[in-house]
Amino acid sequence: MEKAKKVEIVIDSIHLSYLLEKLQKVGVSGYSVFKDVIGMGERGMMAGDELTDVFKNSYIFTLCDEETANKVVEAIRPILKKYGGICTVSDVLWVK
Amino acid sequence: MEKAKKVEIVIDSIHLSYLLEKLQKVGVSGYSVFKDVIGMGERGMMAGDELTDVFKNSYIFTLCDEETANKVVEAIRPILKKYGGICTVSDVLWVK
Amino acid sequence: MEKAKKVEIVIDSIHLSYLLEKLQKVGVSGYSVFKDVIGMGERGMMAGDELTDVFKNSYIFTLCDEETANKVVEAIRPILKKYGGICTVSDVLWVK
Amino acid sequence: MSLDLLMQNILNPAIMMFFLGLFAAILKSPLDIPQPLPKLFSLYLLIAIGFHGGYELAKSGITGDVLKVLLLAILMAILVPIYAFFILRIKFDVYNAAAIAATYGSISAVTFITAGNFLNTLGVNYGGYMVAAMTLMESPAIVIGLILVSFFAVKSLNDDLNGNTSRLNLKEVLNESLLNPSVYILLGTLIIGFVTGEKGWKAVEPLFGNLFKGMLAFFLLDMGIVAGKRLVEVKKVGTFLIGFAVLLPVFNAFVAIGLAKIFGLSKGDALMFTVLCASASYIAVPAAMRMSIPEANPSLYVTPALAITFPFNISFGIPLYYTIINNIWG
Amino acid sequence: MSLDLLMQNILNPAIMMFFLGLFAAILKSPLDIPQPLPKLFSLYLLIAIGFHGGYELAKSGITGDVLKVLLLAILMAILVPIYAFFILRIKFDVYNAAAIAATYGSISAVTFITAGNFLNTLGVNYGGYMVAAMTLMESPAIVIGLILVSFFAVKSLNDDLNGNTSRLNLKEVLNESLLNPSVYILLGTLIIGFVTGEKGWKAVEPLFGNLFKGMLAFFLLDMGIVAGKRLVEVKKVGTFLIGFAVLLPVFNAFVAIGLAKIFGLSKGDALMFTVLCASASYIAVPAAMRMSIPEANPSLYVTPALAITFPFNISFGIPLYYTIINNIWG
Amino acid sequence: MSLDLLMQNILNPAIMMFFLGLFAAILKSPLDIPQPLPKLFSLYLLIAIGFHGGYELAKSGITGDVLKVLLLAILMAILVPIYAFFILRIKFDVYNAAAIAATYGSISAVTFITAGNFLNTLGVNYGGYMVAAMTLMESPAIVIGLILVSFFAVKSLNDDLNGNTSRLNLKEVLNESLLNPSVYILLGTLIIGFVTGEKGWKAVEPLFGNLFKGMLAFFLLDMGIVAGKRLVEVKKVGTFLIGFAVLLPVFNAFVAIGLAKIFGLSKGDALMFTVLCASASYIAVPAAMRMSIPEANPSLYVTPALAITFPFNISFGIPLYYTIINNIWG
Ligand SMILES: Nc1ncnc2c1ncn2[C@@H]1O[C@H](COP(=O)(O)O)[C@@H](O)[C@H]1O
Ligand SMILES: Nc1ncnc2c1ncn2[C@@H]1O[C@H](COP(=O)(O)O)[C@@H](O)[C@H]1O
Ligand SMILES: Nc1ncnc2c1ncn2[C@@H]1O[C@H](COP(=O)(O)O)[C@@H](O)[C@H]1O
Ligand code: NA
Ligand code: NA
Ligand code: NA
Repeated sequence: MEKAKKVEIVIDSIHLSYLLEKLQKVGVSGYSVFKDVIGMGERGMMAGDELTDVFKNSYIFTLCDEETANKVVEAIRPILKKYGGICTVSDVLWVK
Repeated sequence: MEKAKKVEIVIDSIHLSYLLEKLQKVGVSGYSVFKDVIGMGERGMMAGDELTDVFKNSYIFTLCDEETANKVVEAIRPILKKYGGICTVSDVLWVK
Repeated sequence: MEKAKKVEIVIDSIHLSYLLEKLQKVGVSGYSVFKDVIGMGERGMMAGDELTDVFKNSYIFTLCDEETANKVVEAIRPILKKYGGICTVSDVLWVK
Repeated sequence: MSLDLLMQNILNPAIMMFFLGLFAAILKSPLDIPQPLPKLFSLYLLIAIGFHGGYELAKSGITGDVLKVLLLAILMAILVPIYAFFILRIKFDVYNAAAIAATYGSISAVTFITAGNFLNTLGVNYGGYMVAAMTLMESPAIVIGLILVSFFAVKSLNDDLNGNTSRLNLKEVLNESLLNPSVYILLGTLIIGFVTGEKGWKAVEPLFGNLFKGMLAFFLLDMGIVAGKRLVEVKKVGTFLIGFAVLLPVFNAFVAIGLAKIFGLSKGDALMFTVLCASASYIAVPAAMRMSIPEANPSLYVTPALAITFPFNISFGIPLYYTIINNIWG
Repeated sequence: MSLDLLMQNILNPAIMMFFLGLFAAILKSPLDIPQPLPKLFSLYLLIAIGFHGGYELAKSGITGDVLKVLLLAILMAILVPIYAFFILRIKFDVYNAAAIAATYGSISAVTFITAGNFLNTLGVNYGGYMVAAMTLMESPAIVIGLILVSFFAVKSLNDDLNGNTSRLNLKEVLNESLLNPSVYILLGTLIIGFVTGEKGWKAVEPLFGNLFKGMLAFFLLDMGIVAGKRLVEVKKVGTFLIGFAVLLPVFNAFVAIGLAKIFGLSKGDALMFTVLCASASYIAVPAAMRMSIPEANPSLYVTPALAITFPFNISFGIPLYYTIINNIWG
Repeated sequence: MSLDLLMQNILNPAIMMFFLGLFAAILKSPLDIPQPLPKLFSLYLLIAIGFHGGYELAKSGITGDVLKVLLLAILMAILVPIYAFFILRIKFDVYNAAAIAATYGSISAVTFITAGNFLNTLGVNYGGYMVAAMTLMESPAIVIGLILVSFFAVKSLNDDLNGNTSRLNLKEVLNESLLNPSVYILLGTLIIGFVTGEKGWKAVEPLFGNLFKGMLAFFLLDMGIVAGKRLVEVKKVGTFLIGFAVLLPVFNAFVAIGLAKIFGLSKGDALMFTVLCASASYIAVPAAMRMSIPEANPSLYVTPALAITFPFNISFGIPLYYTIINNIWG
């Protein structure tokens, strides 16, 4: 088991593909995506409006080393600022 | 990045709205909800029965400071006791 | 609140039931499953092909004590080697 | 019961699709019909039956006979859960007994629909108001179940998390009775069908009329899968409950047939009324019980209703009840 | 507007299903129609309307009259968002004004379909090319919205994350205009219906023709639920926007009726054209706005379009516009 | 092949819908048809084809001719994956060769259905037992694939996680062959259609008969999107496999036509049999391979079957095979 960082992100589904592009540019080795996450935050309810596809979030996490994690965070910060959403970093042991 | 607590909960979907009300009363700044989680625990399989909507879980997480986290835990404990489900608290760095 | 380990796994949906059997054999007290997770890793995109059910992941987590966590990891390692997927272990406080 | 009638019932595409699904689950075929497709089918069936019932009601009008049937329906919806509760108390605690009683006091729309299909094949009619009767029979059992718990459960455990000392606040009861999705859809489309009449029905008939039997067959495939999954675990509920799941419906049916005869219902109406009394809820009531009586074990009220009573009714029950009715009515 | 016409419109299964859904949401019934069922219905309706329009177009041919209607459509699709923007600037900042203006400059396919259903009941025809007009009217407003922001928003804020200084790169605009799912499906099935003609239509008619009214009713039940959920929050958008959501459509309708008269459209075409101008988009445009004008608050552009303008149009608007047209055309 | 026949095939709503979907994916339109809608369509088509086949079989009876066709079907289902394997070994390792061979040894129900649609337009009949033949041809290739791996793969790698030294335990094989959802549904509804006969079919015809062509068109839109997404990545599989994905089907078709002629099949049956041999599985077999031969790369067996062979067959293959058959049969 190796020490690694887990970066977790919740963002509007509509910006998902843009975010994933960024992740790949930064050089993560992989990511996992959970679509259809609903939630509440600064910008109000994201209740998964059944019609417009507009009020829905996606949850993404990526495992990486600390250096990449920092790059991910730097790449994501302006996106969160512009579009909203959240991001956390935590410690995990990665089974290899 | 700020130190924060991540409180995670798995509960019967049928009690979700009740739980979210509680979270808001306690004063969390937001939460994220994953519907349609299946699982196994003390009360047996929750296999997401395709018909009755009864055997299905939801997963919720909320980011908050330690104080709020404790309040959340206190608010949730009786619900878990009565209805089943699980709750954990862990440390994360919140990208702000 | 008790110290506990959270073991998280992402694996091809097609191997889910096999994995859950293993978890139960090892003696976990429960688990939670999120179906329909998409992602990218060593073996390329798992974009949730709408037709073949082949390119889709599931995400599973289980809470347990350290000893069981180690057993889980040992049980899972060969599966990951053979079929791909990822696994992490982290620390949480389990609200009891 | 004539073997003919039984065969005719079973050699029906819809019933056979049910067994196809049932065997798939028992044989552990990976076949499944994921959500929300079952929801699509059940919504479709509810809308279709409600709309058509409303249209029929518009044609027949609301007569004294209709009101009689509706009162009978309410009577049985109150009576059944009460006597079921006391039978169940032999083996179960108050919570489980109340939850199972509520399940059997309510009705199964798909059983009703299957019976309608059966009559249809025989060329026997039933009144559109039977849909109204069904709607009225869905919810009372939930309320009765909660009343039974309030009466018989030890007080201290009874305290709600909200601090309510009673489970019976009016808002909840109204919610469960009128706003529960299947009651709401049935009632709503019944009214729409009634108000828009011939013209309305003609507009939606290609979808909600012509496709009905096919959709029922499609949905029963799914019901079969779900029932089969539960059937595999049926032993866990114990012999008492397995027996109960067959005998109570038959007993309810006898009571219903008796009442139907006394109050002069037509053959078709009698069968539909009987089937309503004999069937048990596996959607609306379980959801309500899970919420309001969390102390009860959901396997005990879902499994028998879904894996025993439902298959029993649609395969043997309906032709059996009809044979009896046919013999008595002559 | 004759009360008769209003009643005839409202006592229509589809409209009544909408209100059934609306009340369910207002009364907080747990009734819902989960994704992707609404997507199934809306895809169905788009394919059906596109295919049928193409088939009708194949029968009528592409004449000068057709081109006239299409040009009128484009004209209004450009004009409406521009004047809407300046009205909205009274109360809102550039971003919100542009996003709301784009919403109202585009169209609602379901309103169009409901109007077609209304004409159908009256026995009045409209041309298959009206579907082409609808398709042409979906996207221009998105582009206009982006242009308005580029013109009027303070430069510094305007910088895109990609480093683009303008929001108007050609690729994006083309993407939004032609590849947005509803435009793409409408255009595609219009062509398929046109090319495969009588034979093609006959093959798919049992699904895409006969079931149409029933499916519309089913879908409107869902639209009602979603609209009802938003209606509950409608106060948050403020009186100005609530008024705007009724008055702008009526104003657009007047302009459209005037143009329709001047350019000699038939009664049926005039109503459909009017309804296109009077309706607002709640699917395609909000998605585009959320992406390209993230500074705007989505509640401000989705809620009025969905919870006010849409219900207003399908219940009062359509018979109102038709009454006026009927009086003028004679 | 007459251009007429080709055009008639392509100017069919279903085929055009496929290309509409294909272009949407290639042009990167956000259009998609999310799960479980594709599952609804494919279940519908399987039930419809199975039920109708059973009904036709009940009319024709099970004759010696029928048994002949079924034996031929099994023969080809065993033969094709074997010779395909040895061809594929030129370029691929044992695992990938076996997995791709299994894919091409099995069949594509939608290709079969599209061919039926094609014959239908021409007014040519085929026997209901062809559905039985299709059912029999789905699974053998899976078993053959596993046998090939057991024979040719290096032993050490061959050890299963379960400690099984062979991949061929009887339970797994039975599971994959009979309980795999599409085989199970086809076989089950074939039997139901056979047993319930005329009466059964009449009950479900409005859904499973009349809507068939429309549903096929709807589903092919989705197939087009999925195929288009894979087509974008087709280069990655290499020229050899791209060639293989066109040439093997054509070769299989020649063999099939030869056998059909020798054994005296009718024109319609011959085309259906040919199409079964020429088509490749992209649902059942990939799922089985992913599970039992994890060493193989799924892109290599899914992409060619879905993005090349399927579009080739439904656009060019079917009219080509028919032209040949028509010339030979005269
Ligand atoms: N404190 C929080 N805890 C968990 N999830 C959150 C929190 N704040 C925001 N979110 C999630 O992030 C989404 C966007 O947040 P926001 O941009 O703040 O509206 C919300 O819809 C939630 O799903
Ligand atoms: N040890 C565990 N690890 C992960 N999830 C669990 C665990 N125990 C329970 N759960 C989840 O919580 C739900 C309710 O648990 P319970 O109330 O114990 O039946 C289960 O269906 C699981 O989804
Ligand atoms: N670095 C990573 N971070 C998050 N998820 C990952 C990562 N690597 C792989 N995964 C997930 O695990 C699945 C299988 O990974 P692999 O076997 O490496 O292709 C992927 O489809 C992802 O969902
Ligand atoms: Na009952
Ligand atoms: Na407009
Ligand atoms: Na083949």
